[in-house]
Amino acid sequence: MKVGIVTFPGSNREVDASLAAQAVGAEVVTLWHKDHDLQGADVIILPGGFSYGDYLRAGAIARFSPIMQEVVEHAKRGGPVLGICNGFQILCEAHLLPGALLRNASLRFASQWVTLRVENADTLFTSAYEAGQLIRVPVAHGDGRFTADADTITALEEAGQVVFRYVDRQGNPLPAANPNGSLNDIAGIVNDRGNVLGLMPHPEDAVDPLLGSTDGLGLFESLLSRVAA
Amino acid sequence: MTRFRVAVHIVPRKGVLDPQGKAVSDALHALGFSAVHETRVGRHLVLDLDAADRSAAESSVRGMCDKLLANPVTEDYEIAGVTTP
Amino acid sequence: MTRFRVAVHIVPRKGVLDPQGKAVSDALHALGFSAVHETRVGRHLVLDLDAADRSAAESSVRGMCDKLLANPVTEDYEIAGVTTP
Amino acid sequence: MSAVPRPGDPVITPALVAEHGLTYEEYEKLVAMLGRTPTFTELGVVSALWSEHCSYKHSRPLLKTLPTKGKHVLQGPGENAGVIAVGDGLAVAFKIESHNHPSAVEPYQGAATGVGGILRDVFTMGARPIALLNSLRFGGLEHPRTRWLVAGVVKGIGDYGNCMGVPTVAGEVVFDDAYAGNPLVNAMCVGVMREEELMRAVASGIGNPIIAVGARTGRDGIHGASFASEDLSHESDAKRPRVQVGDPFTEKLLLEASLELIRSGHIVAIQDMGAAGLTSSSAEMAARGDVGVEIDVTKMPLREEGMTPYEILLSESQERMLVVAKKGREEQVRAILARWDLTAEVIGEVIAEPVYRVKEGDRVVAEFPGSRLVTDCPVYSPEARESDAIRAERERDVEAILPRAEEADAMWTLEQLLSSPTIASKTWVVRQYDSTVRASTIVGPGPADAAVVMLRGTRRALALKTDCNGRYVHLDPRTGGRIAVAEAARNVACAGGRPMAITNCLNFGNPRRPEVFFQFREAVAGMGEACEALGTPVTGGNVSFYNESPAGAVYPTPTIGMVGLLEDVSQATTAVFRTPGDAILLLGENTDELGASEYLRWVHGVVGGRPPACDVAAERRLVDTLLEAIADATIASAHDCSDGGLAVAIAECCVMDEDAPFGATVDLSPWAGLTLRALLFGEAQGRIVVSSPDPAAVLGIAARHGVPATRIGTVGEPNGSLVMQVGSNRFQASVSRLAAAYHGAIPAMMSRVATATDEEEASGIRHQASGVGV
Ligand SMILES: Nc1ncnc2c1ncn2[C@@H]1O[C@H](COP(=O)(O)OP(=O)(O)O)[C@@H](O)[C@H]1O
Ligand SMILES: [Mg+2]
Repeated sequence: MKVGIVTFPGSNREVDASLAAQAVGAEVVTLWHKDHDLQGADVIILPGGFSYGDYLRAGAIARFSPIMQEVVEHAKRGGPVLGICNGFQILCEAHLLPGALLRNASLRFASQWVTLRVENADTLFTSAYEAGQLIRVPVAHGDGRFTADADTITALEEAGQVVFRYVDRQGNPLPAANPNGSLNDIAGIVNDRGNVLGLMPHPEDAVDPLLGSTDGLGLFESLLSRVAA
Repeated sequence: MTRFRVAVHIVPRKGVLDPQGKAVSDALHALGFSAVHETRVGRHLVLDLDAADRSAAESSVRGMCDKLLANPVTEDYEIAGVTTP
Repeated sequence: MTRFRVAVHIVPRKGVLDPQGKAVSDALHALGFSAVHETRVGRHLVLDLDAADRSAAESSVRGMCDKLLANPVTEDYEIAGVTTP
Repeated sequence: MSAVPRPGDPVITPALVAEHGLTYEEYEKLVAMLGRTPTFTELGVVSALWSEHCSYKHSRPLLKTLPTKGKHVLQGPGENAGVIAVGDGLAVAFKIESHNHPSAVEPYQGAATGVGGILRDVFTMGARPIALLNSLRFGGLEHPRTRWLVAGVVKGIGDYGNCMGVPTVAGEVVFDDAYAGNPLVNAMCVGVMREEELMRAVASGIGNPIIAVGARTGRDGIHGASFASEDLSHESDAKRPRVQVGDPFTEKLLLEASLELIRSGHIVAIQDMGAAGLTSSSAEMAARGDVGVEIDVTKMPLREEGMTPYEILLSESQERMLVVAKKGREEQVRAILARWDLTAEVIGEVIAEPVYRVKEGDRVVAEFPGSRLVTDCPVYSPEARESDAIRAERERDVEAILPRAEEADAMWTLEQLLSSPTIASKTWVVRQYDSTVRASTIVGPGPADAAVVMLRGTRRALALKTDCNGRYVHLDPRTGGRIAVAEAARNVACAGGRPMAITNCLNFGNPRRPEVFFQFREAVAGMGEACEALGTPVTGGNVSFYNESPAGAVYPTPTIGMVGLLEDVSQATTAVFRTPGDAILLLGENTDELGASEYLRWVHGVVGGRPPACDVAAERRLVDTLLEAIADATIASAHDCSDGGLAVAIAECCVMDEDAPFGATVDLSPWAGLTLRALLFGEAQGRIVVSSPDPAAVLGIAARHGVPATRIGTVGEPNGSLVMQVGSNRFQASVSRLAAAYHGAIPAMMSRVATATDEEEASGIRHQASGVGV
């Protein structure tokens, strides 16, 4: 599996993403935002960071970068695209995923460990997990409050497109377990076709016991097992 | 071509939670401004640009809002004024 | 007492670096809106409050700006309008 | 050539000279150096370079007494940052700096640009920043204005570091009314490079171009350097437009571009345009290289119209660098910057003639003889005399302060202390800092005494912490200086790191006041003694004088930034109990010292008594013992006793990890002969609480080092109780009650409204309002 990690000038978790992909044995190539070439990558990762400073709206400017034209094409062909944190924000701005990510309800940046419940283990990105499994991963974002109109939320829930949900350590959705006030405690969603996933938490920072958790590995293993090429 | 100054308001859509507005109201109440009923917080952009005339300036800025400046999922915008600086 | 709606613009002071405005200008240029000369980004607040009359509403909001809403080091504010909603 | 006044320049009058912060003698010195009256531009340049902030004129002689050598020291004081070798060919650059005055006026931007500046100091050495720390001092949280400062400073630090993708991993926050009128905001950055990538800011090579890189120059922060060298007073208000605004995105581009430039071999030197901007960066690089420079200000990329040479030279616009490139490589330099959407303008060159010359087109607007501009700077050794009032505070008989009735239950007192904002959990703060980015944070801010950050590609890791107890330094500066270093070393060792070197940020009042200079002299001496004993040389730092408000000087606060090394990441250790049944041991000895404690301050409102003694040789043995025990025996947790003493340290081991609180049973009867409150809440130095499944091994190692060690108890059940037995006294509390006090205190205070103006105007400074983060 060849993973292409898009690097915008303000990306800052591209190293984390590439270490995680390498940890499961994937080949990694870095894709510069000014280029138009995906270098034959099977999977595209849009990593965390502040793509172009994100002063206007997180991800708003990144979606117009040259490489994004290629990423959109890749997604339309059914190619896997994973957007983490800022990557999720960019995917929403680029309309590859519905909804938007707004300022955290607390109005403060949220850097903390959270528990996620895997709501759908039948996706390209989650097959190594079991449905209902609880995983520990960090979040680190100021704009993570997932919002969409009521119809969209209902549709996402009914189609099983809500992939990860913030829960407490016992697995219960609780306001106190939700770091940003996202609707329905949504932490990550997949598109209707199942090939584009966006999530706010950082599974790529939970791939080594030294970092406090290896629960994030499953996501990369899932991709590897399905995309092995 | 003339230089125009276009002011735009970008505000959270009705029904979208506005924690900033709520924080401002709460703080104002705590400071004793109890007459305040509700507060909404949005962005105020002022763009200086060259255009053939007022309406060209305005429609050009509408294009920018549609494309970049506002997110239609959560925000509404309105052109608040066009002046010649 | 009447309910008034007061709009306030809070904008970066002249001469103070406005990274947000710069980012927007740069992005607009990259998108081909090359006629844009400069952009400044500020905040747009809309407050609903009860006051005896327009001028009381306005002066009350000025007090809020001085005390809480605007940062005098880096920002200027202006009352953009007082209406009855 | 000689500089001539520009049309429109103000006439040089004694009033204008005074406004520039120069004394009559300093002005005479300047005239003698030039052999004529300076131009307005020259006056501006000298006022900046001879300001305290740039020149260290009151501190240099004493700083020279500090130990700075060690075989692992690659770069000591004098550069943008210090550098030490950490093995495997890797080097670590690190430095701490203050941004106190800007943060007092505009907390968000002041703190943010403080982080920006310290990052630039580190990456201009060639190192990639891997960690940020911050050391903060505020007044009491019950003041709305303190909450406004806290909210702004914390958000400013967070937003800048988070955007840069550098994790903020450790620090400290202290609340005491001594800082009400003048908060302290010290930021530290740590970076890593290969030894051969080390870059120094030394201009060389006649004819080499001098290039301005990064953001355009505006009128921001003109006179920031001399501003930082004045007391905060009513007049500070009028100086507000000087505050700079940070742009972390541009800084991120600058970081990547600078590292690429340094590795490219196209440049010979690079320096941040920080305090006093273009003036100090160009003059310092020239002086270090003993060469001349010539600059044309009309070449400088500007953001605003009509800027004068004076303004261009003194602007403190952020996110700018000055580069000396190799002649003929201008295009390559431009190409690297263009990749990062940054511009580069050649604004001057290195010249053979030993002068510092600034031109505006063809006109010379400032010209000084060579490096004398830097080297002729005046040096002062002011009078030092201890304040009688402070001596009286120290000599106060604190035993005579009677316990309050509620103190009959020591758990009541413990709960009070756990909810003192200085001791309470700082989760509200550190959640705003991205601490996990870069996937290298083994131990972040939270339930540990120091952060641990891995050195990728090796088995090694760094342990990092800042520390200082200003109350101790206030009451006894020599002892306080020692303790600041000893505590930082203990904290680093508790995380498993061998203390290697320090950087320091010396926050003091006005050095021309004898009682302040006395504190400075003594604290520096104490710091030096501890550094000698602990084998941790000083590789750099920063002096911030004039931390005063109309209410008086802050506590003298020499913040220590300590870097420690773990040979093996697996030795990373945290502070909290992990396993029921583990033995709890105390390394070090309990004493009867109650003076200067947080207990006296928080429970009795008394700042007084003698700070605990600090035996630096014993501290060294303690550190050695702990590190050997961590390496050879099984240490489950280690936490030193600091604010709040032994009872607080034990309680923290129980409750610091909000997700996994444990009970504990301890028996302190061997010390039943001591005053109970001194035993429980006194702050005797040199003590560490450890837990271990193998107490015999730990006791054996301690015995070999001659360090007192005692088994004092056993770790209890999850969510159990803390039970403390002292002779016939038995105290008990559920950990949920203690945890609520510890974790609830700061969030409860910070949920109250924050404004820039306190109703009571206690500090006497008129500060106006600001936003609530909207
Ligand atoms: N301003 C801050 N920034 C980052 N981390 C902080 C800050 N303040 C405290 N911390 C972290 O909180 C924990 C407790 O700090 P502190 O109370 O200073 O410990 P100690 O008493 O051992 O010196 C440590 O992990 C420390 O690094
Ligand atoms: Mg400690």
